[in-house]
Amino acid sequence: MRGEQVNLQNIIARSATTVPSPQERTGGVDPVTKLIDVSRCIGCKACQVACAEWNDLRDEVGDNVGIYDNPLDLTPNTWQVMRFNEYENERGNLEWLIRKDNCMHCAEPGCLEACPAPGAIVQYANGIVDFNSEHCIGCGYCVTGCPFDVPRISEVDGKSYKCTLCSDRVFHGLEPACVKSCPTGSIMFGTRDDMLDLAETRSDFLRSRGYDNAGIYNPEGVDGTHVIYVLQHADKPQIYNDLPEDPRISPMVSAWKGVGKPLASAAIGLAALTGFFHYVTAGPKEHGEEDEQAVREDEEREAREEREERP
Amino acid sequence: MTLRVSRRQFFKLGAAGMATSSMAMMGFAPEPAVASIRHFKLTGAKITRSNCTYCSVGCGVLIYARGDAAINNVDDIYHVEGDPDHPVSRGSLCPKGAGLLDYIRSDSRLRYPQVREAGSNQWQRISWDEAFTRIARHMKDDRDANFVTQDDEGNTVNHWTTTGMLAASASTNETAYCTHKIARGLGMVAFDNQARV
Amino acid sequence: MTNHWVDIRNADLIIGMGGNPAEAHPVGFRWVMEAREHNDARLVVVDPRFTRTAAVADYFAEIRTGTDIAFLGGLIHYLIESGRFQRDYVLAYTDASLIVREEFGFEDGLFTGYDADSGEYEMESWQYEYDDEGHALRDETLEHPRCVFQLMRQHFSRYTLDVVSSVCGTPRDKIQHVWDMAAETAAPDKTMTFLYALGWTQHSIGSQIIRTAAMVQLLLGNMGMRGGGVNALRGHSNIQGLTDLGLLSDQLPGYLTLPDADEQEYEDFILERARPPLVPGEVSYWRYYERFHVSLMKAWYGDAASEDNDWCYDWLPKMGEDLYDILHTFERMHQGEITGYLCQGFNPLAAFPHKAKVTEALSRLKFLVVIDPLRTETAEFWMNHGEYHDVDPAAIDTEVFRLPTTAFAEEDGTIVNSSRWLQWFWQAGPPPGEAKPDTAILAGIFLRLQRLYQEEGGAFPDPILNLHWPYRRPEEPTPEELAREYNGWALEDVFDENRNLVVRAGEQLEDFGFLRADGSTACGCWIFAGCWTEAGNQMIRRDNSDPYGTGQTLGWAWSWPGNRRILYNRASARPDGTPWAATKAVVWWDGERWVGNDVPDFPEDSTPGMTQGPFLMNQTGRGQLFARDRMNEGPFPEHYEPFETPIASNPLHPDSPLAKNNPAARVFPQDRENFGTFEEFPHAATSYRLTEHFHYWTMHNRLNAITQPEKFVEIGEALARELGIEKGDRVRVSSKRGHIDAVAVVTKRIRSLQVAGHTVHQVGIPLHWGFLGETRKAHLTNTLTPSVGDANTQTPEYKSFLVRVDKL
Amino acid sequence: MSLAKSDPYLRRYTLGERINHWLVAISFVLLVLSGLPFFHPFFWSLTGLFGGPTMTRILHPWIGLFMVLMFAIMAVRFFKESLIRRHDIQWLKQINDVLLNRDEKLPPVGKNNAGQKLVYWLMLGCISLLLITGVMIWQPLVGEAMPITLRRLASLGHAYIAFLAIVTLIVHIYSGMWVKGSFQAMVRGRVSKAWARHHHDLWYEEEMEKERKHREISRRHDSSGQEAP
Repeated sequence: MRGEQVNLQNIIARSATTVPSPQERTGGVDPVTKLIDVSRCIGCKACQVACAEWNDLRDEVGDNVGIYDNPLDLTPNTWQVMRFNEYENERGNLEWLIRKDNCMHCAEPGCLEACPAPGAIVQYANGIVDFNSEHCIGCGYCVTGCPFDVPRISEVDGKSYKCTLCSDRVFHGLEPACVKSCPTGSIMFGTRDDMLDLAETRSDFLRSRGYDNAGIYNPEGVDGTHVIYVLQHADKPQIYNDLPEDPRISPMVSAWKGVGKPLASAAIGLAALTGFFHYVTAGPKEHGEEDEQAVREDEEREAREEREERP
Repeated sequence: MTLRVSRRQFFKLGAAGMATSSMAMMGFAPEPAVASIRHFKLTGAKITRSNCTYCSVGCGVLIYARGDAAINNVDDIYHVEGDPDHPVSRGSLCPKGAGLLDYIRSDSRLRYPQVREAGSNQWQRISWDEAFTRIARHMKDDRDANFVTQDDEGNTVNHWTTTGMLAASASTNETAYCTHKIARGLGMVAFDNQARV
Repeated sequence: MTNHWVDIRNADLIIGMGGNPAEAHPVGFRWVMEAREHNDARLVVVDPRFTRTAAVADYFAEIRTGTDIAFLGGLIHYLIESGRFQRDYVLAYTDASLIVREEFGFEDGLFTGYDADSGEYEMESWQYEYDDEGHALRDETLEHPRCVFQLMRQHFSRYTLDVVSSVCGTPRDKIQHVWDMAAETAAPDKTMTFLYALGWTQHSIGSQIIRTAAMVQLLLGNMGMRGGGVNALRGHSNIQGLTDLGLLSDQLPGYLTLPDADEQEYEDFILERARPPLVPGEVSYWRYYERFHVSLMKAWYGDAASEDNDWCYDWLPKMGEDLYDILHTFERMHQGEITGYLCQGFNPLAAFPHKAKVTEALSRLKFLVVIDPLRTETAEFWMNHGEYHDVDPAAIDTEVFRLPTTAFAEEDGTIVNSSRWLQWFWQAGPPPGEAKPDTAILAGIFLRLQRLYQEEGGAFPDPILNLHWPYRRPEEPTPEELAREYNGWALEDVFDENRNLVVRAGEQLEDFGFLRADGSTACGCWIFAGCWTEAGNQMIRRDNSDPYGTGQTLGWAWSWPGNRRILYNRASARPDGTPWAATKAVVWWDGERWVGNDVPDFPEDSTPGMTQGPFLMNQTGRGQLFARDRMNEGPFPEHYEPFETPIASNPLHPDSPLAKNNPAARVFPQDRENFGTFEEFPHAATSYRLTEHFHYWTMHNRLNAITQPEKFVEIGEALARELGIEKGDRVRVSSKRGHIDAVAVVTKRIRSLQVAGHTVHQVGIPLHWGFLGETRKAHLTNTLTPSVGDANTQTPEYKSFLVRVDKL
Repeated sequence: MSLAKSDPYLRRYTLGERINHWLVAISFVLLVLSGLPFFHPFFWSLTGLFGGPTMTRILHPWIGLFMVLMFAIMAVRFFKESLIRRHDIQWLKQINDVLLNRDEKLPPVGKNNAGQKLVYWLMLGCISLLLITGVMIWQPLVGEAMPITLRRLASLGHAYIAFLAIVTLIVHIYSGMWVKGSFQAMVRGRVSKAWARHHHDLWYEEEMEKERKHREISRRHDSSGQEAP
């Protein structure tokens, strides 16, 4: 079972919460995965259109800059783009590598890690990482947290947007819009196990067709992703328009979001406390009677000198 | 996942307590982190089976409309997606098919008959009746003037060559058949469709 | 398609040539992917560009646009010389063994009977040699020097690897590789399919390219087989239906034809078409032509059509010309000989070649009626759109009517897809504003005309006054009424030859077998008979089960003819009725009758013993390797250069100027003046579709506009270097007929070719974008294309012409 | 015969200096309150003080800019007296005596002691860094334009520098409460001479010297106008 009535029971992770989410009752929800077989993609952009249609997104009509890519990049209104690359392989043969670029729905989501707003980013038991615009404050931390440069902040409402893996469809047992539309079966959807098996089969097929380095892209650095690729050249993901070779949450983000902060927070409290106990033990710092005396003497001396100077 | 689990355990120790107490201290309740699932937009839609009329694959599509075709309601088409039952398309669509909604609702759709008078620089709205009447008059005048019953060799030809027609290859068979019947009935021969190009 | 979309998955080899299925038919292309994954099939692409199809292909070979006959002719040569063809199949199911008249010959690139003045052939000699009964002589050994096989062998002997390579510009090794892959499917258990589209049709030699492919398939025994066939991927959703319903200048529904002016006698007219078998015992199904014709006339003119008036024979317009095709019509329009024009869902200003000529032509009309759901460039041809369409409205006196019609979502009806499936769809919502269905618009115009003729009389009013119009609401015939009418029904009780009552008067017909020539049946389109029977509408059927796992789904919609899914499927079995291969079996003889996973595409009572050929529409019952008089430029295909060619002469006939271009092509003088030369316009251009757009419709859709917003042209890196063009630069592409400006997409996917010793650069020009809609405004691509057509169909040569690219 | 009784107080801060300081102080506190929620969820509810999370995100940078401006002015005012001197080092070495109030053992101190000077320099450093890192992650004005690695670095830096600044602040406030009279000093601007002599004797001496000179001048003035009897 992939879809399950959404309730707080199957949100397994929330942004900016210090306590674990309820998950004893997430049983019965299998993790889902979207498989993108790049070797089958013809770059028709059906997925792009289906995504915009389903999610009621209408981006600006742009320009052509001398390539097939359009829109050129992800935007708050474009949650996925096709990236085209003309690649000449070792044998000197031309390959037109076309990669569907969208949120990878990491098992270890950097966006969720970085997000300071409680519940603005959630991860469901089925693995979908979803943005809750209602709670989003538009700080842009998710952008710094994402190893794939996916979230985009809207200039209109200042909130962050990205692919939801059609959580609304998936929770009703349907596949995401992009998956359904795909004419060539390049995009497939199912439970994580089924998709990993299928990815294996597809990779074997590619190897049988002379792509010796064909394989699956399911990066460990983010504990695997719920969107995986089958690549003809799994040994060099970067040729697919800079698919990161070993994506992981930037150490800077982990250091910033990691154990340091609770410690620092404690330290702040501690500092105040120290002050208090220092006061209790050492007591206040005051000037004493001797200072008053000294001052009086000074002034009398002054006065005396004054008188002596008089004839 | 291990990474986060361990971190969460760390938090459990001091953090939770501190957090709640600090909140209590401030006198604010924490925001509930509820799910962000969008309302399922197909709920309660009227679904109609149809075919995409772009290319010749003839993919099955499901057209979703708001409204139940009740007499006082004007149904509003708001979503189109592939028909999984269709043996060829099995639910998938190409970028054109996936964008059918914007064709149905395009700002360029024509809404009423118009005429552009000779030499004019603008469209002018007219009624269907005026359109039909004027067009019929034009056609009859030309047909009466130029219809050929016999060619130069004296052959009976009964054809009309001075008014022509292009038929639409996205129209239905029924439209096409009706069109053909009328065109030949009028004796038209300069008659073609996209199959020619 | 002789086969159908899902059947592609049964192929072992798919050749994408003269088409770009991934781009133009992505969803149908799914079955190519399935064939690769589940049938271990290979996909080969032969195209001027490395296309989206090539992106997922197993093998790609570049080719110069318009040279496919050379490539495939070479393949025929290779198959014959290497003996890698399916001999049994060729012997039994083609005319290879038939003997051709002695007078027939081929010299200097011309077949016998050419008249240089008229530019036409006298086809007397293009015939078999017949005995006294009019049956063709045969030589089953295929050794007779004048048997079709030997003549074909001789004809293509010139198409050697070197010649082909120098004509096509394709490297020798790549050609050989593709030929070898194709040759492997000569095995009875292997099939190859050709997926082609307008990349083959839109040439001055288009029909012959397709014929060459058909010949290859006959030699390899791939016709009538699962995963075989010659599959035309039709361009529009119902272009198949409109062709079936004969909406072409010389046609009537069901591939019946209009009489020519000199066919004054009805009997001659029928005799010419109801052709007898040329081989003893063959079916030659056209022999029943009169049944189809009479039934059509009864459907159109009802009681007015009777035996006494030859079924209203004279009410049919007769052809004064070979064709009143669109090039011919716009030539006359340009000469001011046309008064009025109706464009129903058709945008000629954008879609026809030589836009400047089209604009002038439309300006000379008295009235233009545009029936369309959308704004079109044609409807606004009189409006000034700045640099993209610079005209002076005041100087244009054409009265233009623009009538809003419904789109598919707002009407019921059927369309015929490329698989010949008639699929019924339903109205989902109301049309915008006052838009009406086309049927209501046409009825509205027709009924007023009818009234005018009743009131005023006028030229030959009979067919108008008597047009059979039995519709419940005359002003808007319903799809149901029209569908029942083209299916056909019995006007009187129909009996079989043994006087058994087979259909009662008033009943819908089960299939075209019940049609009669005595006026007892009416049928608007004989090949559609069976789509709406007494059992009801067969086109709404939605049983998608596939019991045989062959992808036939006989219960889904309804396929013409007679719900057959694979045409000529008799050829899937040996003459003795056993399948060539179990894995490719479609129908077979089980001892008493024909069984299988498809409806047998030939008479049920045709036992194997009768050895009737599978190609039952042909007089020979066989596949025609020799076209006889059916093709205007010759019974065998020959390579001729495009009318705008980047090289000086036809490499096959350097010394024969008449054979440089298609000798039988019709070229109007003014159009000839508008041809450019390669000295002035050195780059070979080809125009095509992109998957993100559909012609000039989707530029009105925001969703599609976003995905491909602006006009571009594709230029190879070599040419770009030569001209100092970087990707993203704006360039001007000019032909003899005008220019367009666009963004340059500089790509590795177009390589310069070595053709007959010259370097030829090809330029790719997508046809989308105009000066209306949501996308960036642009010049229309057909500003550039030449006004010349195929010698048989007059389909314009959009795919091969000359341009010059300049950096802006 | 009359004796000129002198003023028991010394002026420590001018009105301008005091307003300046308190503006910095207040905005600093606001920054801490609006910043902490983004530092760690413990403090999330503080966003309630600023009209909700998004508003807090919007306000924080603007308050920051204001604070930086105020601080800049103050930094210029206090620059000279915050330069570290030799005796400051000695003072720091004896920090234990400071903390345990063994003031008699401490070396003489000028207008500011080493602790105060340290606060000055720490804050100067932190605030400039906070400004730079803060601007780099400022949504929506700047953030998007920054290279992602810089933004990551900046977010990290901003958080921990803020932490340092906050601790410094706590120390600063505590010492204000701990050293009796110094709070008054920043509120009213004056301190008793005794306070001054105890905590900042060098400065006290300077001030007394000034007074003496003062009286000299005024006395000369009187005598010049006198006749012998």
